[in-house]
Amino acid sequence: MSGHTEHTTPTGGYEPKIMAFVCNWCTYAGADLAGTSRMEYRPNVRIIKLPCTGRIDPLFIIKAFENGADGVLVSGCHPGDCHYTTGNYHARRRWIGFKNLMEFAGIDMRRLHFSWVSASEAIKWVDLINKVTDEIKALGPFMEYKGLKEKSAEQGE
Amino acid sequence: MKIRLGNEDIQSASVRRLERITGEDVKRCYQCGNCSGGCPVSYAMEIPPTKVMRFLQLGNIEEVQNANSMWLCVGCLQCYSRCPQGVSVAAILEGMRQETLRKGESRTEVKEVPFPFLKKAPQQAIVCGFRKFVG
Amino acid sequence: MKIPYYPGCTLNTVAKQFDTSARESASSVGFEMKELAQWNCCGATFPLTPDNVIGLTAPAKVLSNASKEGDTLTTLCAVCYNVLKRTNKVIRDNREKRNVINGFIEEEYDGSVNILHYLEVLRDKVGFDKVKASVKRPLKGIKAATYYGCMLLRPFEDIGIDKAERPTIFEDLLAALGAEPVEFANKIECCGAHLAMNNEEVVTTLSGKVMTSAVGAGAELIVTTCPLCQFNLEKSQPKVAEAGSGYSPVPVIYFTQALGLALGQDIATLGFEKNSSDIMPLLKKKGIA
Amino acid sequence: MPRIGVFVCQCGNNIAATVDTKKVAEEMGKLPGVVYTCDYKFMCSSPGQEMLKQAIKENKLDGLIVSACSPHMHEKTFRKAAEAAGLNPYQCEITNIREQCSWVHHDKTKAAGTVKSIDLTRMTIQRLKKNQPLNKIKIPVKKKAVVIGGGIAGIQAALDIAEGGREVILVEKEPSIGGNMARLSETFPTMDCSQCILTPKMVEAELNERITLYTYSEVEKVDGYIGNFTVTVRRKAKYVDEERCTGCGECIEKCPFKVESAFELGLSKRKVIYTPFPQSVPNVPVIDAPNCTKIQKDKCGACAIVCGPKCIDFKMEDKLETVEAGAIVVATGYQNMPNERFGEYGYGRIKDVISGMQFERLASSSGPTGGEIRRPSDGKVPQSVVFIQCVGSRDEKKGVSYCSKICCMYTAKHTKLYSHKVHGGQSYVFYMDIRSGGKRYEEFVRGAIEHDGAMYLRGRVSRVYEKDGKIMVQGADTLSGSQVEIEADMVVLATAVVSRDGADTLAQRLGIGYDKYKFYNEYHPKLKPVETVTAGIYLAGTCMGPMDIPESVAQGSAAASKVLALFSADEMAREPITSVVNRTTCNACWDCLTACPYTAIEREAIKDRQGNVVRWVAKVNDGVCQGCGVCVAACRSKSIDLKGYTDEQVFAAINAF
Ligand SMILES: Cc1cc2nc3c(=O)[nH]c(=O)nc-3n(C[C@H](O)[C@H](O)[C@H](O)COP(=O)(O)OP(=O)(O)OC[C@H]3O[C@@H](n4cnc5c(N)ncnc54)[C@H](O)[C@@H]3O)c2cc1C
Ligand SMILES: Cc1cc2nc3c(=O)[nH]c(=O)nc-3n(C[C@H](O)[C@H](O)[C@H](O)COP(=O)(O)OP(=O)(O)OC[C@H]3O[C@@H](n4cnc5c(N)ncnc54)[C@H](O)[C@@H]3O)c2cc1C
Ligand code: SF4
Ligand code: SF4
Ligand code: SF4
Ligand code: SF4
Ligand code: SF4
Ligand code: SF4
Ligand code: SF4
Ligand code: SF4
Repeated sequence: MSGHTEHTTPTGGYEPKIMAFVCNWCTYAGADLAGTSRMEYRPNVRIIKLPCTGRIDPLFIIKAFENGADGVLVSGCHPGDCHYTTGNYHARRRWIGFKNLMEFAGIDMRRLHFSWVSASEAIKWVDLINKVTDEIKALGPFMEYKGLKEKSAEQGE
Repeated sequence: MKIRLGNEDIQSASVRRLERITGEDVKRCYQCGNCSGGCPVSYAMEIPPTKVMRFLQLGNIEEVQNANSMWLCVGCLQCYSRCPQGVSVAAILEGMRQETLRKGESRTEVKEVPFPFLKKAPQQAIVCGFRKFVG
Repeated sequence: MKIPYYPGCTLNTVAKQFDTSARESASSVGFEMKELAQWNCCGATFPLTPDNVIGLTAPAKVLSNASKEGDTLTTLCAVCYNVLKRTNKVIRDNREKRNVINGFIEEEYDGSVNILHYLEVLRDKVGFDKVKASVKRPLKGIKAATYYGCMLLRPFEDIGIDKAERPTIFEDLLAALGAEPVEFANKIECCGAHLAMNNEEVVTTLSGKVMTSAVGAGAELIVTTCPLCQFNLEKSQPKVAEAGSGYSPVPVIYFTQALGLALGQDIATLGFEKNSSDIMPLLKKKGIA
Repeated sequence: MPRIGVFVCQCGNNIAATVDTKKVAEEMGKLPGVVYTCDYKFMCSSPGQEMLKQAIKENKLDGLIVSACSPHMHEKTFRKAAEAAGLNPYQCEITNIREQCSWVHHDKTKAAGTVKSIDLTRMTIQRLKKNQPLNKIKIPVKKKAVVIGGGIAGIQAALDIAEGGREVILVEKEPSIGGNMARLSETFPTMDCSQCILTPKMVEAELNERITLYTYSEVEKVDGYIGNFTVTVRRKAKYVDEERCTGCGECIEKCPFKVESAFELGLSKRKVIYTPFPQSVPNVPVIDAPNCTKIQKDKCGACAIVCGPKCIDFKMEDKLETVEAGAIVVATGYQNMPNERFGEYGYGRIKDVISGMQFERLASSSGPTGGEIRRPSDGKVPQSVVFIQCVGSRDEKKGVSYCSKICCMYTAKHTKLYSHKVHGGQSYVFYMDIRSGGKRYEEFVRGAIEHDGAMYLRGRVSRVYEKDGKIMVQGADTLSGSQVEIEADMVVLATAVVSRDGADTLAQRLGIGYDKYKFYNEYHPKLKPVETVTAGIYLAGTCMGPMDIPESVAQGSAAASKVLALFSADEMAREPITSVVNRTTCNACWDCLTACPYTAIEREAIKDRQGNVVRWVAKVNDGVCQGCGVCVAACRSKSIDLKGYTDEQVFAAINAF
């Protein structure tokens, strides 16, 4: 789909783009609370809401990088707090095998962040986004997948 | 007795050292008193087992070192076998004894042991006793 | 059936009667105790602090020697049993320590030997039924206190010879021999152990409690499994009696002496004269000797 | 080509201050498929909603985006409006440009907020294009409840559900309902007699026309899901016809054989044909078959001879009955830890070392001593009683690590009962901490100490042994730092409250969770204390963990209110966010089945025309699926997808990033 906003701010500096996969019950609500509390954080993150981190398919993350993300954040309920009792536990278990896949796919694990943010942890959310943004910014743009999407488009995927 | 407590007491390096030597965690003791209740020599100890654990929790290792408790412990493991928290006061006391012996101090001089005893006693008592009292 | 046997230093000397009566009895119930060709003192103390690996080398040496003679090892002294069994467990379960220990003793021992106390051999290999069937001189009418002491039982997780707080193995044996085991309060309490060396007061108190509770429960005889228990009880007995609590001494013997007696061995060979308490009046009274 | 409308809300100045809503609308208008855009001051206001409906109709929209506040605020509002305008409500999606943009990016130039709003709205639009119309799942609800366990918690739940006008089957495995409370003498903190407050409730349950008692029965199997359970109950043979029995008790009178009474915890005997206790409900005896000589050896038959109505039938057999029910309340209670584990306390060996529950029986006026405190060995009135608390509780090594919560209180109660009944007697209590956090509880304990003279010693007991006919208790008083020895006539152990034997089996049948101690797990320990992860199954009382009567009763009522809420409509509507299996590609690896936290996935056989099973596939039970999507991520062949969050939808959003 159409071009996403550029990797540069109006003033010209590099601004990373970060995709966040969050669960509906904890982290999404925590981010909402940051809003209702009028906290401020870096504008680099775009949230995709899922029912549970257990829904996250590793391919989502790879696709996010393919689509120009410089970093990806996954955040859900704290262990033991999952709305679906064990969904986040499943997610975490899956990450173990998943890490290898990411490295195999050439993704620097430093670009991938996992966290737990509960519905009341607005401050944690704000700090997290600021921290992740700064870290990804320091890493610079993610170039490995540059052009990959266009290429696959050419091949008529 | 009055105790002045500071962070350095609670985080006492010597207690941490003792924990390393003995593999015990003094925080585990919840002061139930079972060990003191069951220890056969607790009656003669200046500081009974439960209090030993408490002093260590407070970081006051000297208090215990100066008492007779570690020299009286017979190693019967009654404390350990009934401690609901699985703490071995016996190991703690042995650790403290070792520390002291390694510094070359002891409560029993070999010459103090009555000679007739050495002649008649089972070897195991002598071996064990020397290990415990002399190092 | 030949079972490798570790006597330990005490049974080689002051507790010789413990050793000889056991060997004799073994042959009467159908097994042979094969003394290890090479052995050393086990150290008589299991180091309670895990950093003391050196303390494990002596028993490890014994174990490694034993492994060359078979897959089981039996022993009589409760202390040896305790030290060997626990050391063996460390070597078996803790790879790191195993390597250190093997380095010291210059052997490659992996903890595979099965340590059995003589009581366990009787219970699990021979069977108390068979023991019972072999009895020629039942200890009929003798109320016997079975004094376990500490080392035969604790720590339960490592030793596991029987239930920690309510063991019965010893009573079961005495019952098989025709005696009447008495239940007494201090049967698993300490006798004072190595404090014999420098604290007579404590030893007299603790041993005194063991004996008064046994005799108070009706015991006419106290049976032990450990030379140190035997020593402490016998040594304390006169003092306890002197203290004027109305306690009157009873014979204290090793369980193997009781066993040999019941299996019909010549009384003269059981080494009762080496005990400092005298069992003969009791045996006469009961019509056994 | 889809026809999508985009409505950007200004939220007064809440959004408009830092997001250029007009620009967002304009930009979105450029995207293919977007046929209508606007920005408006208050989308959720009545005029706003009217405008939205109007626009749907006028522009023949088949999908719409409202870029406004968090979907947690107004998703329902706008979906309803869309539905009113004739659209499938799930064709309406929200973009959160307030909580995620305007309120958190304070840049007055509107740069960052606007860019982010555009990105987010674009992602939502692309996602919307992949949306499928969904319909709420309607589940018919059978308005009958099964309550398992007839202790006080179960009785209370049954009574409240019946009170609410619904039918209840109360399944109790013993011959009488009443549970543990029936054993108690008097109850803290008010000291009313347990029988006096319990018996009326038991009778009420029996007489209530909406409650059917299935005593001497156990749940064998549970199928179905919320609103539609099929519960199979084994009704064990009582050998007595319940309908005809008048409860005259002649049979019991005549039975020549006695065995130990389980109800009395071995303190007395009962006949082979028996009711557990005199106030049993129903008052119908049962024959304890393994001990009956007639049933075992065809001798005796005395009871049948004396029975007037001839209701004894030695040939009776267990029956399996199925009950259709919409909801299940589990209230199977607790038991006390068997103390044989504590050899050092002499339990089982020293006769006068008893458990707290046995003490209840001694103190109960309907108990084996008629309420007089007499020790079991010789019937003497004990002049000194030592109570030992925390036996098995707070003991990681030999028991359980948790606190049993009620024993501090009942021990204080025991000392009171003892001091009232035995004048001049002295009670001693060994405790580690006194836990009396309840209304009037601390005062109750202080009363035991100050009024009734109980001697509290802070410490654990190391061992209990016999000496010269006395029971010696050897422990410590940690407050004075000394070893303590007490000569007692009787010792009472406050033994741990543990889960029932077989609690795990029942949980597996029900598909509910339990912890490592086999206590059942509530859905959420604070906010859903009587729900389980399995919709339609609720919990009450001590099957969840130690608690006292007031709490058990409160939970019984809470569970009943959940059941009544469920039964308040004929159908329950559920969000259609559930998983579906693609039966052609599913290769029956069952990864989804093991991953699903709700056991919502079943094995389904695909059969050919002759009825032979050709292959197996996974099948999602819509009634049970909660829509977490764990199965979707687990399926390696991509054969299962979550409606509302399909792979296609998520990928579309990612691709629009
Ligand atoms: C010694 C002692 C004294 C106490 N004193 C007090 C007091 O003074 N005040 C106070 O508030 N609390 C007291 N309590 C606590 C009180 O007993 C409990 O809070 C209360 O009885 C719990 O009720 P319940 O219904 O949860 O469980 P229970 O009473 O255990 O009832 C559970 C019922 O379910 C049945 N059941 C079990 N499994 C199944 C199955 N699979 N199928 C069918 N039926 C089954 C059982 O037979 C039983 O009838 C005391 C507890 C003890 C141990
Ligand atoms: C420091 C502290 C920490 C705590 N931490 C925890 C914890 O970690 N976990 C936990 O489980 N519990 C905790 N609690 C306990 C918890 O706060 C309470 O259990 C819970 O909040 C009680 O909720 P409530 O609805 O009963 O009462 P409240 O929260 O007091 O609510 C009562 C409401 O009624 C309103 N109201 C009062 N009078 C009137 C009136 N006349 N008309 C109309 N409205 C009225 C009040 O304004 C209030 O909104 C804590 C308590 C404290 C003090
Ligand atoms: S028994 Fe264990 S927990 Fe209790 S006081 Fe002694 S060491 Fe502490
Ligand atoms: S091992 Fe020592 S401290 Fe422990 S009970 Fe025995 S004598 Fe007391
Ligand atoms: S829809 Fe939401 S954003 Fe718009 S006016 Fe209402 S509350 Fe504000
Ligand atoms: S005699 Fe018959 S009617 Fe009377 S209680 Fe017994 S079974 Fe019932
Ligand atoms: S038939 Fe059975 S239940 Fe009836 S009286 Fe005889 S033994 Fe009792
Ligand atoms: S309620 Fe009291 S007696 Fe019971 S376990 Fe807790 S602290 Fe111990
Ligand atoms: S979405 Fe969740 S609840 Fe539904 S079937 Fe899949 S794993 Fe089970
Ligand atoms: S994981 Fe996928 S392939 Fe395997 S059974 Fe479930 S739906 Fe079928």
